Amino acid sequence: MSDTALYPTPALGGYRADKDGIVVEELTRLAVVSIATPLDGDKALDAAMQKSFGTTPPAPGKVTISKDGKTRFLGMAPGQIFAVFNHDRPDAEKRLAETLSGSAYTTDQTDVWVALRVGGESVVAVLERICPLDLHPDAFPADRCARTVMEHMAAIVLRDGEDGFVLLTARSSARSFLHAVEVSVENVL
Amino acid sequence: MIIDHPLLGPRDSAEFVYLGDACLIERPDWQDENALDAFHDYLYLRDNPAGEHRELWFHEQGDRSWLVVTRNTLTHEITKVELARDVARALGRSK
Amino acid sequence: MSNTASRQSHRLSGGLVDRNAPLDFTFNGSHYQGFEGDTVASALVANGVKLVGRSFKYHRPRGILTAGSEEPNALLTIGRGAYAEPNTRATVAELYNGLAASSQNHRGPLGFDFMAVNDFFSPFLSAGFYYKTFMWPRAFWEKVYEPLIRKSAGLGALSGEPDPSTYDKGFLHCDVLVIGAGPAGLMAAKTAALSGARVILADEDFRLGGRLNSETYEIDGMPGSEWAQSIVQELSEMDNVRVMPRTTVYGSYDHGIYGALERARDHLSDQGDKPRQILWRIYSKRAILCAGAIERPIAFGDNDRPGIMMAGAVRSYVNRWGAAPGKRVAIFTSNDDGWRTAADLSAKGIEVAAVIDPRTGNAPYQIPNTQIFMGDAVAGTYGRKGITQIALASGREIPVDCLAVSGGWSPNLQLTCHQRGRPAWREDIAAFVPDQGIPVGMSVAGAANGELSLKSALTEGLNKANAALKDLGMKTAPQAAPKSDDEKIAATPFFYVKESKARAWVDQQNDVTVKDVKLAHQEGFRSVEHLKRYTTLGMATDQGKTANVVGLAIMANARGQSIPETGTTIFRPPYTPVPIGALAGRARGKDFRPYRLTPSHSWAEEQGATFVEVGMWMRAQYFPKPGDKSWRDTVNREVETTRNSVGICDVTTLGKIDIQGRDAAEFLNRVYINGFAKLAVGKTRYGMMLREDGIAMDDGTTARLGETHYVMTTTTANAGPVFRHLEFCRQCLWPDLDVHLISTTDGWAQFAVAGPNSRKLLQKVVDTDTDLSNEGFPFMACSEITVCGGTPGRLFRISFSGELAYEIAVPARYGDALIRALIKAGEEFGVTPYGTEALGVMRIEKGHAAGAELPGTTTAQNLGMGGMISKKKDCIGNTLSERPDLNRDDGLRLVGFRPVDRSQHLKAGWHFLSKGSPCDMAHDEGWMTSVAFSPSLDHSIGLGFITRGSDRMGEIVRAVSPATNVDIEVEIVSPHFIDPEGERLRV
Amino acid sequence: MHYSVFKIISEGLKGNTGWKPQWRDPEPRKEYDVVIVGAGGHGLATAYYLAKEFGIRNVAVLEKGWLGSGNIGRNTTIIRSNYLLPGNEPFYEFSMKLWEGLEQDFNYNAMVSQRGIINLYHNDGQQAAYLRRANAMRMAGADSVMLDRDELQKLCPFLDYDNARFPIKGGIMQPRGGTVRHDAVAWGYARGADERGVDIVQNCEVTGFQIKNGVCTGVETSRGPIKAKKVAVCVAGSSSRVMEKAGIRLPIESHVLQAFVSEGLKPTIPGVVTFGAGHFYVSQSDKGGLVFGGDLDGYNTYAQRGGLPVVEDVCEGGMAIMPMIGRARLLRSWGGIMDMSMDGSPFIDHTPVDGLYFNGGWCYGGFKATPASGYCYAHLIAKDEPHEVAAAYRLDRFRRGAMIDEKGMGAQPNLH
Repeated sequence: MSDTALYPTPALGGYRADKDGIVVEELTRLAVVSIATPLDGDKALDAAMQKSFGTTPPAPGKVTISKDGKTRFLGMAPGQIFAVFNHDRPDAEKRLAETLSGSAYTTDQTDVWVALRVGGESVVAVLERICPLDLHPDAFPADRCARTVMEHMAAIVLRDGEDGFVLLTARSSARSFLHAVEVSVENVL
Repeated sequence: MIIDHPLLGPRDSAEFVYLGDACLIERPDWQDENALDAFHDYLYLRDNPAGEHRELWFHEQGDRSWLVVTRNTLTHEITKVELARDVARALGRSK
Repeated sequence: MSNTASRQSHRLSGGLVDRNAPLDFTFNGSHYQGFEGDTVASALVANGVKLVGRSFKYHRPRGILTAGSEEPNALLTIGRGAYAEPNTRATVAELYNGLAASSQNHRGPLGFDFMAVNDFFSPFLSAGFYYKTFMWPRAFWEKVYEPLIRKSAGLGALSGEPDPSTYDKGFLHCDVLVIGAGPAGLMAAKTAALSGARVILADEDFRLGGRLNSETYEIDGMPGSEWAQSIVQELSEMDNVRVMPRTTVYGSYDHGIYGALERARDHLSDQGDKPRQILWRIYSKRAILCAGAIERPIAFGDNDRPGIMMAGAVRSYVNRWGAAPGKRVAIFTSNDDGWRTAADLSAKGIEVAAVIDPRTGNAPYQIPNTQIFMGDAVAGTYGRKGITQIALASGREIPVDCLAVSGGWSPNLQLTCHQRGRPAWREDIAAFVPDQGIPVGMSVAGAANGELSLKSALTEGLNKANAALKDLGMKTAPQAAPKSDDEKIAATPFFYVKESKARAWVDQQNDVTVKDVKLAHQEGFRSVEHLKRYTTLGMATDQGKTANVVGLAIMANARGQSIPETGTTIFRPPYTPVPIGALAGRARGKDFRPYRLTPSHSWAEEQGATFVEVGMWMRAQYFPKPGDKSWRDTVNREVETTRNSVGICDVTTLGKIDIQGRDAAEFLNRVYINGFAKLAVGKTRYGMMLREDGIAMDDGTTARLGETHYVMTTTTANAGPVFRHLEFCRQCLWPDLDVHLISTTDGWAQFAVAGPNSRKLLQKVVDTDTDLSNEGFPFMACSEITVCGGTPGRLFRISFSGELAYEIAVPARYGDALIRALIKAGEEFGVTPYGTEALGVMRIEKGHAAGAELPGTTTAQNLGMGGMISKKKDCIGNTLSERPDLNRDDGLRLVGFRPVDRSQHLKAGWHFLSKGSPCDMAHDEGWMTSVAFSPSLDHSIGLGFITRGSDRMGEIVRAVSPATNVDIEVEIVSPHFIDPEGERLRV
Repeated sequence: MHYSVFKIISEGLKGNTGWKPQWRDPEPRKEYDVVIVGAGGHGLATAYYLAKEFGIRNVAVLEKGWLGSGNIGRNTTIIRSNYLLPGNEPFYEFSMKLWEGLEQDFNYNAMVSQRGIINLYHNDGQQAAYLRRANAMRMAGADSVMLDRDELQKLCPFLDYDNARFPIKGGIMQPRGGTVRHDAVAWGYARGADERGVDIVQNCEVTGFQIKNGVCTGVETSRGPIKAKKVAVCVAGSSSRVMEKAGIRLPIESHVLQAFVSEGLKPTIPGVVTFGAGHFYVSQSDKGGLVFGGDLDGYNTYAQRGGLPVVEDVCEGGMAIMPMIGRARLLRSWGGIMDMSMDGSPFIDHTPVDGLYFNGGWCYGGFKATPASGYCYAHLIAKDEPHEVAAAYRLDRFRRGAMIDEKGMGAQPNLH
């Protein structure tokens, strides 16, 4: 057996850049776990989430937040939500599965995605170059999420405040996605 | 085009992948006496109307739902969008 | 350089140009000056330049006809070198300092075009002449005639260099999109904006206001252009309004989607490194088209000479740009509006030589010191490179240097036709107006809707905006249209002068004359579409914006029908031409599509690996080492090391689908042809998936990690389609199975560790609580493990290489660390990383099917797996796989091939023939799908499909490649070249 | 009236007053030997060959709109015979040979221009697939050449060899491929058929079929009933709609394919070039426009218009391989309705109704097939047996499992 433990490598090397008030940074500690509701298991999951997190599963496109404010639940699809929280060990799924104690099927998604946070006053102007969704605050307020496509890459958009978005995108194409965001910032500012 | 997703609201059809006639939900029984003919008609002889068409779209860049979209093939007007799973159940499909 | 306006021989006082900002530019190498606010056309007019181009067919001298985007003649190449942009309309090109423009389509200087000889042969070059000749002798078409015709094709030329500019795209959303910022558009935008709606106001011009900038109207007591500026200012300050000048809404698409092109930096002499243009996709709930109208010419003899200009354009040059198109101007108009030109010119002190109006009766305006000819027409003109004189139908000749023409105004309704809307004819204004089939959500206001007076445009802009707001359930703010003139607009249909003897142009750019239209009729090309296609009327870069109605009128006359009976032509997107670069946006060069990189990519780069595109993925192809003489050397070394000791390959790109649920086993049983119901926990099984038509779709292994938990692998290429298919099965076919799918492809860094020493290597990496012995972890076992002291992972004992082999996976963030740890652990065994080439060699040596064997037309039977299809259960594709032609005795079978002469190298793509058969399609027996040089066997080997292959072991057949002159003998052998019994896998 | 350069000169000197209509505008008669439904390219060609090659001249071609208003008037004008499968390649090569003598045959210059067609490949797998195809073409008597990168670069120096996302490694070329002036094909066939006595009746819509006891004896039209011994439907784009009137369901979906043309430019692209890693193909017309296209929009439609995503996708493909076209402008886009069949290949066959014949399912490839389709359809109608090169184009092939699937996409019409 090996004598050295494996170290994690962030997909974008912990990228952070600030250009004229637009901050783009890789969130390296974010864990993502998918929660699938068993057929006819909605009530059981509701109860388990209420008990453990003090909230209920969100409908697709909506976001709920745990009572302690530490975990966001993103409604991804009928019967599927993503739990998103800060956690930097590779056992996020195991922990969550234990918490939900058999009321859902869980799959670790942490390493499937890379999280970029884009924030700043003109963030919507930057994102409208690549994002087909209407990000006007009336149409897409804080704590709303959606899955869409930008520059040929799948992305999950989460608005975490008036001027801030977390973008989840496939880990393998993270560099291309970052490039797309960087070019948008360049082109707009 | 814009597809008004029953759960997510209006989305650009570019987020979706098209399959075709919604009668692809009605897969025949493999043990039927005329199963071969039934499967032939099911797979190859689909509705292709000039007018209202019920068709399957997959929200690939979205929530991964299969939808049944009722759309006019002459005007592209969309009059109904349903979750395919609900349609399938209503047709009696189960396990 | 401050006071050089004196050089601008035709510059007048006034106008909306900034005389404190002179701009230098060149036209055909000569230096000129204009002002900020000029277009290239207005600057040329100000400098007295009349001849700006040559026509397409006859190379006739041509000048500027219009002042807008409908311009057919003044097409210039603007910019230098790779920046040169051909066919740019001088009438909309904004002047900047240092701009270089040149004319097009002439051989020799513009003034002495050798190709103008075509004009003298025009009797033989009538419409469609080329369909009737150039047929004999047959070989001459290809070698002589066509090259000559092609040489004269086109107008401007591409630079031939990659476009150096960048482009961007974007997405906008609004409640109300207002297209056009003339009086109707400004009124509509303001009305919508005051209600709080999200409004976008887009106009192709750099100065908003539309005709208000070109006319001498007053609104609310101020000049029209000032009123426009005040509204624009007001709108610009509102949060809910986006004002977009230099933005052409070029197309109307389904469900309120509009395409728009913003020319963000074309007007700057230094474009910097920002995108020159931005292509917007606008999602609107309602749209109001306020695109104004286009003035129509009249066809008369030699009506195409430089100096003949639309009457409204003359007003634009004089009023907006302070540039005089001539010093002695005649006006030929069939409507009241044309008379305004006379009034405006007079006011600027320009001599109006005559006004000719084919209508009888009294002149609608009094123009002092001008000859008025009512009931007369211009029948001919003189002056080869610029008009010098006109001849009236009555015989009178009048010397002029400019002729202003107005045949009335055609509503600019293109966008209403983009979804196949059909306009209707309105006799009172002698024009088509929007009618049936207007895009859903669109309304039309102002001149675009046939409301040609200022007052009606303002009122309609207001009303249509209110109607749209009401439709959207939004509150409307009470307000009234401002006070304005209500000018005379009476018009009579008048399209061409019958008395003309010389050729009269209908489509100036494509050189279509009245005679051509009549000839088309004579030869039976009488529907509008036939007319267009036979004569090329309306097919030029202006799409017939000024020509179509005139052509239609002449055809209607020839048919003895009315214009609406004769038809209309449909306009298709785009409204004005859009650069291909803008439509492509950023997606070019390396940014054409994203790159997907494996977790070991950085490490592989450090090793000097060569990479290859596999779909979107970049995979290591091979890892050259110093001393390797060629890539084949490298690959041989990688194969041999793996077969003799151990090799490692990143296989992360294989699709991984996490499948969970009480019914997951049953689900797998139905999507794979072979049984999965009885797969034990901790075991992996190979599965083959069919499409419903019985053809192989994909294959891979599926591991059972728990009672209700499976992980399926797919081929790299099919990961997406397979996922979609499984979701279809889950949601549409069996909605009540408890099964859940989620892709984890990117989540796991997965490496194949293959070769006799793979177990020993892994024992150094996998934590000791996993027993890796053959008994503890046998072939096809799988397990969740920990690696390197606690990092969670997965281990599968599966083999693509045919050796004792494993695939080990860790969360992707540990992938870089794991490859380094594996290589380090393997040092003592002489481990090699291997790439896709060695992977391919080893799978061919083992006879495993891959992409080339699964082109979407092969059945399980073809692959020799027909027996795998379980007859005891339903699965996708099983029924239709039983169709007779898919089960023929002489069907294709996948087998191996080796050259009879072992020194020969095989190639995929060769075909097979029986010995003695002729080399034709009837005797074709199959083809080679994959080949490799097998270092283990020291010769070339191949896989391929051949009829009855499995019954023909040992037969010698021909492998032929007539396209590359190959015809050799090969022997049919088992596809399992190495270890056919599979003993190495199980040790 | 025979067309020639001498005729043009003599007419030019007479002020072009002597040109005659290129076809008559006849009233439909009550009965014909053969009624062809649809005066598109294939229908007109069928009538022409029936009259010329099979001696059947008592023929009417009925057209709902104006002749040539189908996809013959809205395509990207490419001709080629670079197919792979035995069911297809001999047919398209037969078509190519007919193109090569067409203009002399019908005395009309359709500007058949064999400047070559090149399909680019970007990886080893594609190269192998193209070599297989090149060999299949040779084995069917067609021409094909494999080009490596250097050879390709000599022919097409303007492609992006250095900075491409998917490197260009070579191509397969068919030198005899090229383009034809599409409208002129319809006009040439119409004129040739008309001269031989065929009635081409425009503005005459077929509204139904007269079918009794499984036998078709004529059609109902907007201009009255017309009897016929044989009725041959040839209405690609509307096949399902028309055949539904005869109670026949088809393995066809209707899809829109967009095509595009740029402003006229001085010659810059030699033949037809097709991208192998994206969806884009282009040629340059004799008038200088770049004529290009790509994928279907992908959904069932009868509306002759497409959406923005495909426009942009096609232009992305163009810029990916030839970045010099960035400043060329897209002038016009249009959409044609394609009969997309379930395996991407067409039908020329009897129907289950006696006396009723069907020709359709041409997907996006009908233009190049026009001469052979007309010839083989005429053969089938005249002799009641398929021409040997079109023998595989049967309606029952899916029942038998005898698909002709060039792309391997299965029963998914929008992917063919």
